[in-house]
Amino acid sequence: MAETKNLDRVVIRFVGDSGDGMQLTGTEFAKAAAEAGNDISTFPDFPAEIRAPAGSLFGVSGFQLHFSSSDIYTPGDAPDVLVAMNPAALKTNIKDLVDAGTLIVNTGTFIDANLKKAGYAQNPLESGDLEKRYKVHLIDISHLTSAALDGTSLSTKEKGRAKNFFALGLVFWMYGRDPESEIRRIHQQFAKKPEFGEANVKVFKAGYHYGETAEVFQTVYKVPPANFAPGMYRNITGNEAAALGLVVGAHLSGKPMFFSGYPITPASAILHSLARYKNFGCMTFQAEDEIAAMGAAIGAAYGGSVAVTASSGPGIALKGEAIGLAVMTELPVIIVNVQRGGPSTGLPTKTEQSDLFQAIYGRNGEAPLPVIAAKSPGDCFYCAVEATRIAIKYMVPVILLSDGYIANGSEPWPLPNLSSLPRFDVTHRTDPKDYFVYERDPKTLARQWVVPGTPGLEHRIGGIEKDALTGNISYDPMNHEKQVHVRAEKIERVAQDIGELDLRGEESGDVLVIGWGGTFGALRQATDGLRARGKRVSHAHVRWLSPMEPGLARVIKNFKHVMVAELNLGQLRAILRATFLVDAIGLNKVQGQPFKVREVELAIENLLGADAPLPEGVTQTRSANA
Amino acid sequence: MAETKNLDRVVIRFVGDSGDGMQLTGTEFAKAAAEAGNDISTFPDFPAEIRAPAGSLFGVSGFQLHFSSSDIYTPGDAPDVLVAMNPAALKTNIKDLVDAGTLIVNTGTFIDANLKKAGYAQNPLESGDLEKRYKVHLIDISHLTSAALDGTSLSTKEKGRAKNFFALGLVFWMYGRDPESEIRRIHQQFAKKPEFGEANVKVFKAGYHYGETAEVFQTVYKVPPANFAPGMYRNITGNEAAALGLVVGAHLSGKPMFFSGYPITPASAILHSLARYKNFGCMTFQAEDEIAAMGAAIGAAYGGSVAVTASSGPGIALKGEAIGLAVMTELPVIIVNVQRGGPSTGLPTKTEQSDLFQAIYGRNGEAPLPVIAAKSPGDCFYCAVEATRIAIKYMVPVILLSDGYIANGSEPWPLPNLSSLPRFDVTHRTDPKDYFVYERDPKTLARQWVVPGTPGLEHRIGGIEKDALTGNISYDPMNHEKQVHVRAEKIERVAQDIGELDLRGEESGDVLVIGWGGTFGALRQATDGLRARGKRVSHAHVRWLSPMEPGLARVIKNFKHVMVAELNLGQLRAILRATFLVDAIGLNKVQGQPFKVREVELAIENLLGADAPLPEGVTQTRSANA
Amino acid sequence: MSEAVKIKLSKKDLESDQDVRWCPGCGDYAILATVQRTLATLSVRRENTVFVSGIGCSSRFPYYMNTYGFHTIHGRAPAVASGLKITRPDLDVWVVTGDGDGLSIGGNHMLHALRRNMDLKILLFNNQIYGLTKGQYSPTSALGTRAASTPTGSVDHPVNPISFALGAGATFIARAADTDAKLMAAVLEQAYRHKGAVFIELLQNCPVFNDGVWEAVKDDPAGKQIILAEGKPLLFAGGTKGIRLGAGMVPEIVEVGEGPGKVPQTDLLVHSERGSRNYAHLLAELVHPAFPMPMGVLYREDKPTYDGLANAQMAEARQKQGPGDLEKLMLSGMVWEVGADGTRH
Amino acid sequence: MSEAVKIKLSKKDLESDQDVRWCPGCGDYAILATVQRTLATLSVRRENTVFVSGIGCSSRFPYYMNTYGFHTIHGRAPAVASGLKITRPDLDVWVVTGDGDGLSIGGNHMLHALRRNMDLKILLFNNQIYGLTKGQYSPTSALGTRAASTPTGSVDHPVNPISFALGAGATFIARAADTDAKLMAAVLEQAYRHKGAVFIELLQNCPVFNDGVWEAVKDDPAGKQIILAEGKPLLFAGGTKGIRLGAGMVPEIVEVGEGPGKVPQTDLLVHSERGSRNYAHLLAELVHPAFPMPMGVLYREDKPTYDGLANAQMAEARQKQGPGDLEKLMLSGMVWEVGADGTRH
Ligand SMILES: Cc1ncc(C[n+]2csc(CCOP(=O)(O)OP(=O)(O)O)c2C)c(N)n1
Ligand SMILES: Cc1ncc(C[n+]2csc(CCOP(=O)(O)OP(=O)(O)O)c2C)c(N)n1
Ligand code: SF4
Ligand code: SF4
Ligand SMILES: [Mg+2]
Ligand SMILES: [Mg+2]
Repeated sequence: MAETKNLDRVVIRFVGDSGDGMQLTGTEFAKAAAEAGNDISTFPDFPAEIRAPAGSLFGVSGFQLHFSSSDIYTPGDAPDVLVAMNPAALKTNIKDLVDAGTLIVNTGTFIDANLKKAGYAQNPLESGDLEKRYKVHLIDISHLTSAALDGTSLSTKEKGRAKNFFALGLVFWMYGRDPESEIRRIHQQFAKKPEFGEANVKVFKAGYHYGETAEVFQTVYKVPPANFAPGMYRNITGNEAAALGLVVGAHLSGKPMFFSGYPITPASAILHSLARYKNFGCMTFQAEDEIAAMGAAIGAAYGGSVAVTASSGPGIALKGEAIGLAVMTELPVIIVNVQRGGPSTGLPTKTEQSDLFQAIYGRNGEAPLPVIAAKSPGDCFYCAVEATRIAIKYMVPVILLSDGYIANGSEPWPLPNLSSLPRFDVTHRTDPKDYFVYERDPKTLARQWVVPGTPGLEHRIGGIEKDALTGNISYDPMNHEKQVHVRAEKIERVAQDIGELDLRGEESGDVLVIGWGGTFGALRQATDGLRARGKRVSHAHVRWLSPMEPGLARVIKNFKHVMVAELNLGQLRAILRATFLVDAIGLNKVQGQPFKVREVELAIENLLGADAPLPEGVTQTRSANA
Repeated sequence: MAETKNLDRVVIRFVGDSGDGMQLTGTEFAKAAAEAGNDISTFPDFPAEIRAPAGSLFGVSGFQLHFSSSDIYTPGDAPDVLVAMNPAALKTNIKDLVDAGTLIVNTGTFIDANLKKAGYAQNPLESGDLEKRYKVHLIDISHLTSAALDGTSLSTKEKGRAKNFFALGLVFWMYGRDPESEIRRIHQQFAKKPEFGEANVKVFKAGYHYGETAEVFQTVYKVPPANFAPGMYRNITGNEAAALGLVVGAHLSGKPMFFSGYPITPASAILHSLARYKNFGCMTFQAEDEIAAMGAAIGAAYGGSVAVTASSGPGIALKGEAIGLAVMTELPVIIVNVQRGGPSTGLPTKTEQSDLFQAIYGRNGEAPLPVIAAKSPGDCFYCAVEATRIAIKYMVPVILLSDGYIANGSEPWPLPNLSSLPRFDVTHRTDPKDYFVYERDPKTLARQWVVPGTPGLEHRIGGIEKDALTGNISYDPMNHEKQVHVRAEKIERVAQDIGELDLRGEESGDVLVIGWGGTFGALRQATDGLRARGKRVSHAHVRWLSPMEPGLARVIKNFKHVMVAELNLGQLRAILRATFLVDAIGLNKVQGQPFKVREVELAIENLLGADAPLPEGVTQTRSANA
Repeated sequence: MSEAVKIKLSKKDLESDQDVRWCPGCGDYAILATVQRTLATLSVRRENTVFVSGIGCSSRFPYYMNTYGFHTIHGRAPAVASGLKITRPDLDVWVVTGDGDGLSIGGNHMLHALRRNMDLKILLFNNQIYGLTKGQYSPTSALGTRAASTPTGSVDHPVNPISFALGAGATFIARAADTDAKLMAAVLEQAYRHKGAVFIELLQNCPVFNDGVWEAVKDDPAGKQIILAEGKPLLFAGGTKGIRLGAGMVPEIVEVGEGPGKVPQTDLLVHSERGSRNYAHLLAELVHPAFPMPMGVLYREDKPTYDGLANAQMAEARQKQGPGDLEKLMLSGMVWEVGADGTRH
Repeated sequence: MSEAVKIKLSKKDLESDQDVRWCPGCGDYAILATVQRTLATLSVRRENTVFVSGIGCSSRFPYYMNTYGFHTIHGRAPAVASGLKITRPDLDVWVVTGDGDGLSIGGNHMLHALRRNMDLKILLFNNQIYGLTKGQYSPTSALGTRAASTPTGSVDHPVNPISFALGAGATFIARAADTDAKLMAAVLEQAYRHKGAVFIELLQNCPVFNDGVWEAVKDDPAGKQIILAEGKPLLFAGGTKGIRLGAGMVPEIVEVGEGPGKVPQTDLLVHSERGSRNYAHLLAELVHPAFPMPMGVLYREDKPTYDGLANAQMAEARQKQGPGDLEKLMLSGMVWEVGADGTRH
């Protein structure tokens, strides 16, 4: 019998060919971990190709899972366990495995053709080098899988497809997960093709039993449940959460929702989700392009719907002109940007935070608008609700920034109590008396949302500068000056609705780390860790980028060092320097990958006096001119 | 006989209905002034409508001319002389006339219908109020014109159209201009319709003689010639100069030029000019929209042409995504933005400087590119040449910012000696040996410009991230990091090619005024004036906005106050604050109108301790947070 | 078209308080007057009528209508109007556009609105020029047009708006001249009653930049126009000439009547608004100067609209699945509960 | 087409060194192979051949051709290609696009490139789906398509690419299936020799997201395809069926032969590539499943190209005005000289 050992946390990465089903394996194992009460965080990393040729380096698909008995924020810097299904997967991932980590390899795929495709001159499994650094388990999963399916009616190809379930069964055993619930899930998932369900269960069991019997694994690891606050939880990705948040936002405002979008990675999933919510009053429209999507959203907003569009960087670039129209006509539209690597087509399936400038500045003229950024998968929900509320309350387009990392990544998410969320019901004006199209609410500076169909309130709006009261076309110089300032002031007033700054740690100290968006997990974990080690390090995570969160003004000058950590070349940093005249330095990484906790720690330690080299590529940017 | 009085400078404004030919009158009088050796500066100000209904307030068209015997930089803050051809023109312009200024009114149009359209309840000419403030000359120009044409075969309508020549004749007399050369010009202009030429000359003479005989004008003013450096001069608008600069730029590089554009005010004139330069090797292409125009320019650049596109704010917004492609593929394209009032459609015929953020930041991802701004009509020429040179030398798209004010305004421009302009001939690589698509010049970091048609160098480029050497698609994290930094560094290296900072005044002092683009004239004149009065005020005018001119670093911290004057809400100011961490304050005006010299003076005087209120609308922006 | 309690309206009721800002003599005035008069006659509900436009002289139209109006950005009116119509099928949504706005920068949105059979009434003011930007040639300008951007003549083959609309899938296609108030009114009325994508080409004169471009057609209605009438042969020139389908499906102009060289009226093509698409294509290809131009309703077809189908799907979803239960939606996917004691359920 | 000194090329010479990254079984492989083979047969000059594409699975095409290649951005390939062709008429410029890239986001550039008769060879890979973004319906997807963004079925009426191209003004229009190497090669060869805007619809299978969408047509070439041949009647089903022009210009499927209910072959429509536009429209409207699909060259026409005319204008200007004299150009407009003494001349 294998002994059982308790672990606080494990990072496991499944890697294989895109056709190998690694995303499914990862997701299933994540479910099991969540079911077992662990805190989890996942990071799927697919190739750009739909289905790259089998065995190629660029066709490797990965799924990393971090599960833990304590709070975690990220999918982990480096895997403790790597499951590699073919040579290409081994080649591209082995460098990440921690020293003395566990390596499980499907030897059945290490044939000449695959080795060549992976660029291995020699079979790396034969050199003995791997054993020097890692705990290596060489298993012919391919063979064991087809052996398990001997006698079934499946074709050889179909048999081959089941091998990920062998790997899944094996790790289930390794981490003492309950196989029964997984077997139920497999049957459920393949309810329409029961013969595949049967086969996959067979292979899953074979993997599980292999672990039990093969005696190669001396230890079963246990990661005890984490301490979750009581309540309902759901494992959720950022895109799912955003879709839910939009539905709920529309619901809270008492309005129907209209979503128009044009497919683009990694934003399409929001459209896909919402298209299934028709009975919730969500109308979805796949437009001919992003400009049309934005145009249609404006039309729907004008008609009185909660109007939403979502895209990624290149699509948002196309929407710029039309977003300006929404700014000018002061109509509420929510624009979601699930950021990816840029510029241009860039790295479509990778994450980045380089569209902040575009969000804040990417239009002609003085065209300010509120910009909010979600910090985690679950936070996409709250940001979507908040963006909706602000758009309606202030009659402005709002940009919600997400990114590929949190959009596709998942986390256990405590479900909000819907009834506790404040409603923000809309009433459209119907009284024709003394109606002025651009008359403003004295507090929010919002104009009134009058919709077509209202008798006696017929009026005209458009993109030419408008009279500050009547809304008629006006070329008057002073009117323009006034309107430009009012539109800017309106955005500043959104600050009235911004909650407390998300600050962790003291209000003064040695280092203030400032971040925004999907880097939250890595920054919080790194700073928490350092603080636990007695360092005077705080972390402020900015939610509203425009207007800038007022809370920052209070603290930003109380630290010896201010470091702005972003997955770009320093966009928030530039804005903070301009706003507060603090000599903020940058921590920047532009690799299509999230920060690792260790990278952030090292950078902070450097500020605290250590002189450790940062990992390759990551840069700590100091100002030359200041 | 009237006495003759010498004046140093005069600002005259002609205003009338769009149909009244005020642009022609102004232009002709400007020519006469230039011919007489004055320095001149003009400011045409048209209505947005093509031909607004006669007599309407929004149909008023104006042309302001500043002519002088000394150096001038602007068309003048306020007219000394106002020629108003109808009630609407009087109504909208009288407030600008200086106290005790000369007002010439065509009384013939002050009939009830017109008074009503202008919103006059009473005929303002009858109240006697005008005479209290101004030297008023009431002349029934309409009647005198048709009287002059009595007996000709012209219709009443045709006769009416000639009345601007009466006004022109009158001011010719007032300022002692030579009528003969004007008469020649009229004949020339109407060579194809000699009967109109005759008629206009008749009316012109009638106006001239009216001045001579009517004895209402006691004084003939003389503005002696200015002191011009020897050489050839040409009166030129910014758009004409830009077109010329592009032709010359292409010539200096030894390449054919391709211009693709989509019409938009106020940029269309560049397309119109270039369309006439076919024999200079300029191919022009009116594309279906701005995206196609940018796309076609990229295609032409790829094929080896000097590729140019021009537009204004909304069109540039549309080009954003495609500009990103040029950044990624590192192809030389010159993108001209003749800025107008924004946001959205905004104020299409008015000037503004609010597209700076869009130029620098308005694309997805990290997509830096060089941005240069022209400071005057003539400077558009040099900026166009320089933009071409930099685009080719560094293999980058370059944005050239102009604005409606300098694009339509004109100035006497010392013609450059073409042979003295340095050539920057292009040689396209043809050697297939060891060619790597993204191999870079060590100094400029430019990749080589290899064009299709070159045997053995066949290669593929595109918008996905490319391998730093081969240019093949690369999803490698470190390669992306490297390429993002290289593209940024390449733009920084453009600084190697930036000349001296345009600094007037000492390198330290009380106030440093920083400006960019078309505000040059007002800023220089205001600061020169203050310095002449002993103030420690300097003026730095930034030409390259990206990369930021290196010269600024040396001086920006040497002044008590730094004031960034812009026709926007503080875009350059934000960039300078972020770059240099100086508490620059802003002088901002967003009225579709250029700065007045007096506005700038007042703002500076305030910084020097005066406490004068600024004119309405203009704001001096101080930092709340810093 | 909304079910209206018929109220008597006059043209004045459709006029907004804004000064009309077109050039004197612009064809847009006549179109505006006819639209105002026709909508008054039809007793539309002003509050349920929306005019959406792009940018151009023609696109200033909404400002002058005392209805709801949206002057959007260049070329995007069909997109904005689509979003409005899908979410507000109760409204009558008109789109006003120009040959530049609708066929140059906005060609794609036009194509897709027509293809989807979006219930929009699209009026394209074709003056074969860019008016607002001061006279550049447009996609409908004839080859060789000398204009601001083409001093030596354009080298673009023009697009035929009717062919384009037909190829795109419009379900109601018509043509009228700006000054032919009677025909335009008749066409507008039928368009108003049509459910689906309406495309009307209005031949509009721009006296400033392209004066008289339609003069030959407009000044000689008998000789240069075929006034289409359901079931009637394609006749013109006072009935002395007609259009026949020649060999190879090529339309021919023939002299109609008895005697040598003349053909009987029965040989002519007979107009049918709901005729085949091939017949409609033939009509579309009849263009001046080679042919007289067919005026009136060229083609119509009843076909489900995008907005109709989309809203039907919404209703069906609600009916089948019941009104959305948010609590349940939140609880879908992988859900678990942690009890007060921190244990999972 | 460039005047080439004929060099012997093999398919391999047209293959780049890049790994082909389409899904196993994708129809794009077959198209790539046929294009490579055909260009080799035609002995094109690789250095004078450029493939320009947008974004999509299909748009990865240029990477695999050992010619010049430009993978641009979504929908904009015709614009980039136009700029290239206008300035470099010596090059053969091919455009590769998909049904999404070319007809959704890029519909407008497609329209205008065709309208202008730009000398581009445009290959549209029609798989009726967005492949690269993982399976959303496209503008060519049938009404009711259930896909990622339309779980209850699409409500868009699809666009007919051939009708669209014809309406836009393409001067060479053809269709072939991905796997019919012989027909595709024949079509490509003629396209290569055509001067003007070529539009070829390639019926392409996406085994991952829309498997078998063309199967019915491709698997039954006899029954579901009309292989067009110049001067030959529109026959299919082994010559037993044909297409006749029915009343009201409606095409009809008829049984061919002698005897009751059958019609003689002479009654059928006869194919002519250079037939009338109306005939071409009729061909375009023959779509599966109501009709067999015409395959091969549907339409062609000789018409001056944009790039040809534009370059002719340049040459003419140079000839008439002489090569531009920059000094003179600088001195045009209002010019004067100030002498050394500061006086004007
Ligand atoms: C994005 C953008 N590009 C260009 C313009 C400039 N523009 C305004 S209207 C117009 C064309 C107008 O032509 P048309 O649609 O035919 O209308 P018309 O004025 O002739 O009625 C253009 C190019 C603009 N406003 N916005
Ligand atoms: C501006 C922009 N919008 C959206 C996308 C995402 N996108 C890439 S390809 C594509 C559609 C591909 O469909 P199609 O052209 O039919 O090509 P296929 O993959 O089917 O060959 C989309 C929507 C993008 N890359 N850029
Ligand atoms: S420019 Fe032409 S289209 Fe525009 S308003 Fe004037 S006449 Fe009408
Ligand atoms: S997704 Fe479809 S079209 Fe794209 S490569 Fe795969 S099979 Fe081909
Ligand atoms: Mg027009
Ligand atoms: Mg496709």
